[in-house]
Amino acid sequence: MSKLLQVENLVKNFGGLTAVSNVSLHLDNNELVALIGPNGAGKTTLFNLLTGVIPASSGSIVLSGENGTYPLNGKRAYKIADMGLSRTFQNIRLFKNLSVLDNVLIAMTSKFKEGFIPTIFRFPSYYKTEARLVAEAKKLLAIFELTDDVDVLAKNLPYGTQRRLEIVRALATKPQILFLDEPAAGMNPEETANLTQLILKVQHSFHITILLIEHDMSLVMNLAQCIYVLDHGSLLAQGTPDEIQANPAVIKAYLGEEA
Amino acid sequence: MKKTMIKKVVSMAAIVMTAGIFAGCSTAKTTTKGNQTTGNTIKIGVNMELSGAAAGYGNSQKQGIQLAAAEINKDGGINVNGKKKKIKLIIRDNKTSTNTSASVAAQLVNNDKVAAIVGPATTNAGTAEIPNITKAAVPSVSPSATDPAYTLQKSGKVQPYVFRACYQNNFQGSTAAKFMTNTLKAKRVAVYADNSSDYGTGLAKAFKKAYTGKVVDSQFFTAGDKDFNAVLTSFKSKKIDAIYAPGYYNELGLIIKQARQAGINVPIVGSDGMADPKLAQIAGDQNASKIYYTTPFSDDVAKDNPTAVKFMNKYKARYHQDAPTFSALAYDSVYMIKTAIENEKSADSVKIAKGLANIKDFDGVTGKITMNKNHDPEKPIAIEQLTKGKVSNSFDIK
Amino acid sequence: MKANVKYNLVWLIMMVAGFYLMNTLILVGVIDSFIENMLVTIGINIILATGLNLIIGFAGQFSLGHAGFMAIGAYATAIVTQTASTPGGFYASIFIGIVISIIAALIVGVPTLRLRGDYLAIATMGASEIIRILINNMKITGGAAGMFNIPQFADWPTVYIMVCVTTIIIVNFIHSRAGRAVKSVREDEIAAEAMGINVTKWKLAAFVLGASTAAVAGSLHASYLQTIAPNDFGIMESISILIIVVLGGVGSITGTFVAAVVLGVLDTVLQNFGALRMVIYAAALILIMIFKPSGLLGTWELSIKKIFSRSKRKERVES
Amino acid sequence: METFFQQIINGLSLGSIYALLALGYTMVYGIIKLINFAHGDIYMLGAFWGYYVINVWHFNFISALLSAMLVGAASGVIIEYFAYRPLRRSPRITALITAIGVSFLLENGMSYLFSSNTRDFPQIIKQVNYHIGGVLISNIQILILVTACVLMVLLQLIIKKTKMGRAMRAVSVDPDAAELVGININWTISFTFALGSALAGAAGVLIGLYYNSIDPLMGMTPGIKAFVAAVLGGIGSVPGASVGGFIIGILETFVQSIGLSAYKDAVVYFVLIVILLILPAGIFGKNTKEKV
Repeated sequence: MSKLLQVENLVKNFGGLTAVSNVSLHLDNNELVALIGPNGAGKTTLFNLLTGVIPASSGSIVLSGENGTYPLNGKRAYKIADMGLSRTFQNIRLFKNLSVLDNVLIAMTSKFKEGFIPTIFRFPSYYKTEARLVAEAKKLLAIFELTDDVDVLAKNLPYGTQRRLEIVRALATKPQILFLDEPAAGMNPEETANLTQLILKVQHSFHITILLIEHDMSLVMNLAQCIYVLDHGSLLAQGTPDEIQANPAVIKAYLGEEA
Repeated sequence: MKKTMIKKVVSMAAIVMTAGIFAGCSTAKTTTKGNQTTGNTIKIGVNMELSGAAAGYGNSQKQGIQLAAAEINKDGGINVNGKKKKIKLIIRDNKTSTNTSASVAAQLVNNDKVAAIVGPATTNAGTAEIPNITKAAVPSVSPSATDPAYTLQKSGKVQPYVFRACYQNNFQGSTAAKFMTNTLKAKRVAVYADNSSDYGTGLAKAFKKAYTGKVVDSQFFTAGDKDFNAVLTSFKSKKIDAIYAPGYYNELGLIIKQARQAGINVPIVGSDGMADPKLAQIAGDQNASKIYYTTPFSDDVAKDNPTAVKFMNKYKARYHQDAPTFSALAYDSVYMIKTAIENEKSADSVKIAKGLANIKDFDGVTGKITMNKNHDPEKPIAIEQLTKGKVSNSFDIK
Repeated sequence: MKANVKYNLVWLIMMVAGFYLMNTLILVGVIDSFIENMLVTIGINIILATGLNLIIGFAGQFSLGHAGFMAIGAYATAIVTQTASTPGGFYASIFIGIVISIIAALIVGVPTLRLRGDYLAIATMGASEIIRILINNMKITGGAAGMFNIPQFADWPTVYIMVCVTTIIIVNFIHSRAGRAVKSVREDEIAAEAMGINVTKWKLAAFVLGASTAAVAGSLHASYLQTIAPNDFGIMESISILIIVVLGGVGSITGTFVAAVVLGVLDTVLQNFGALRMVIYAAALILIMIFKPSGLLGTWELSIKKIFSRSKRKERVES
Repeated sequence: METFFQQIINGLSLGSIYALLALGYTMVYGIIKLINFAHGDIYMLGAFWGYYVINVWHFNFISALLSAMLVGAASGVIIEYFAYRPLRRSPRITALITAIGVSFLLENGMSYLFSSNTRDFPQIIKQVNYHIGGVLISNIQILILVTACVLMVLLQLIIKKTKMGRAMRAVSVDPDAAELVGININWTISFTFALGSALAGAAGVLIGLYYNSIDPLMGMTPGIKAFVAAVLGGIGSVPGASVGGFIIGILETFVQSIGLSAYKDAVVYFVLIVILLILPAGIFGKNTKEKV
């Protein structure tokens, strides 16, 4: 069986600057992988390339599905999202002036289609679809203990809750692969611990693959089955947490500074 | 499933109800017999462009109207079947907008109960007013709506309550064409018309239809333009004998100035929109030579027309400037209404309309006017020539 | 679902009641043709402004070209009813106006909607001016003279019903999956795209829907007023629609209604002030904006559902 | 060939007028991101001021020009203080509507107070035409062209080299941060308005002199054109405004010279849209990509 997501020789140049150079990686079904590296290593850029926010300069990204493989290069972000790659953002990008429920419902837009005429003239089928949609969204929100906040505007939520909502929103697109960009940023140790549990729960109950960027090493080492280390745009190392912790190059480039 | 049924029944019911409303909807069309005049004043409404694009022209007309009304009132008013009644002007601004013109007309005829309306200045605002005044059977005299079809219904029949005091475009345009062929002997002309209103384009069309020489080039400008050098430069290289430039004095003044400065010294012929002392002021007196325009209001007419002389003197005394054509036309509009009232011996709106349609040999500032069956005034036309900014000659065109 | 029927029924009753109220007032003579004229103008402005509010307030795309689409509808009706002078012809002309304006909106929208903010505003303004200038120079449209003697098929009931219909369409669009997608585009294009929203498509959807309602308004304008000219559809017309939207509150359809009524009444009352009318209007505009920067109603919406649920909650609290 | 060069001159002189107005737009937009709709009307005020001081107080050209700049600056500052400052924290579209309101107020207020008639501007400088190789150019055209270029360079110097210029740039990038480092935002914005509006005042006198006709609505059409020019050049950029002005001037002249005068504005808008599609932030504008 081929890998779920296969990335080969991915390159991104911004003018003269090479932000990502020749990165190859792969994700397996139901795997939890971490991407680490110092600030400016190109981690978020890599995320942006994988989710189609910015186009790659060269290289290939291939998704394997039940009926064969689909190249993702050059596809618009919404198409990639439709194919099952969803994400959160480093600097939270919720729909701030919309309610928590709407935030989740929006992510379900492409999954629940309803014609223009039935929508405009409020055919019974419209109410049915809408009711199903809301039920599903509320179910998801319940899992993340956001039921009480359904009608709250996203911008009025506390910071940690906003991060949680972003994960819910990403899950609402029914992804195969979930990209989490620093989910624990700005959280205290207790919140981080809760988040760790939550991520594990998500992975298991939704059977999805997760790739996460994180600076909190306790979280990374606890969760990840495999770690990629990025430095100056290129891959420095890959392996299990134990291997990475023992890798001299990584220690030098990254962990070494802390030691 | 059952709920769907309910829903369906409800929406069906709604449709039936709505249909019922329309069936039963009889918005009683009140058929008025026009506005009667009671009391000691005759209300005359003014639906005029006092702000917006045509405000300059509208305000000139307002001055003419106010002068006429003041004059009539000073003489005791209009003689309605032996009883003198004063004029009460109700002046409203239509913002040079069709929409507002319709609203102003509705207010004037329904709320102010005017017996007649003077205005609007532009054809577009004028046509917008027609449905409302026709419904109320109140006549309106526009001093300067020039579109040939303005006074006509779609079928070609005349609009019963729509009149004007000015020439329609075809008459003026063809006169200019005759003049350029016969008097100026111009064989090659360029046309430069204002295409932001019907006035310039309508005249250009009429001119081109009637002109027998060669129209070398035909270009357009927009009201508010200030720079005409590009088109004038291209005219310059085309060996033209004259330019026909129908438009208003604001732009024409600048066109004359820029043409003369660019070394184009051919005659420039225009229309009554140019007949304003401001034309020469804007162009500069030294530039305003070999300028011709069709006008009802020429010095020649004025000489043997005491009405015009009186008007010009009074206008100057009141507003400290020479009277422009627009003011003269508006002034005549008021007097046409007065004449109609006096002839019909009634200041009721329907009677006024009848009187206006029957105006014959009315002594106006802009000539002896007889209303034809299309409610277009038939009056002599003349062409004035400017030399160094002053009227130096005038030609009668038959 | 029963609840939904109830809400819809309340709205329906309100609309029908409004109709009867107007009809009665006209029969009694309280509303004369002057006030009717004002009400029709307000109605047409409501159609225009709700459409623009959809584009600006909900999709977050700053369009300044609404008058161009209005012109398309107006001229479609004027030209078609000239030959087909029947009510059927009038409704066909509305349809034709909608189709042409949709095509025009696609031609304008596909390339320009990728522009942002003021750049989009100026591009749409330019597009609308191009439409106007083309109309001004075409033979079939009567050129600068415009068209008059247009047969009148749009009386006030037509306008009233069209206001209801277009408002229902736009409000239902906003309160649906489509509306959420459109709002997400306004909030954050990148996040929306990452959540599977085809940003281009939804921007365009809002733009096209707004343009087609503008065409309907144009048709009504032409048929009610019986005269149109290219100058009716210039930049200033687009701006006056924008003023209604902003004054009512960007993102509030209720606000648009209120602002259209307030401005319509203000404008009509100011008719009595002669040359001062525009001065007072301008001063009023500045003052309202300074003291109510987010518009008269902000983003508040009248919602039967909320009123019902609030009164229910109250009952529960009381019992 | 002569015709061609004459058309170039025509285009440049028309362009210099647009550029002169566009400079003011771009300055104000650059600092508070507001389309100052009333800019064209300040230009009108400048022209009327020139008209009155020359006719009534017999000012000479230079003093009329300088006083018109002062009047322009003062009215710009006053408008900013009363109409825009209270809205600085409000949505930008609100301020835009206020700007439109101010524009209406100035146009109609002037019409109301001084009538909407067109007036002839006193010809204080006698127009002299120079024939250079068959091409005609007048001293006033040269004056406007030179003024536009000098002002552009001067503005660029003020923005790049002076302390005030630095403050202006800082406020335009991030007003809050600018305030933290001790820049007086209100003062800086007032200064920008004064500068931009002084330019409009000067343009009023120069253009009044050149065309010899002024009226209360004179600011409307060139105002919109100048704004288009500023957008075309990349709004917020000083050289962009000038280049945009010249492009539109030359384009309009070109379109008219090939006989498409009826479509001149349509072509201008069409080119504007095309350029924006290629360069979404205008010719000199920086297309700032959002950081994800």
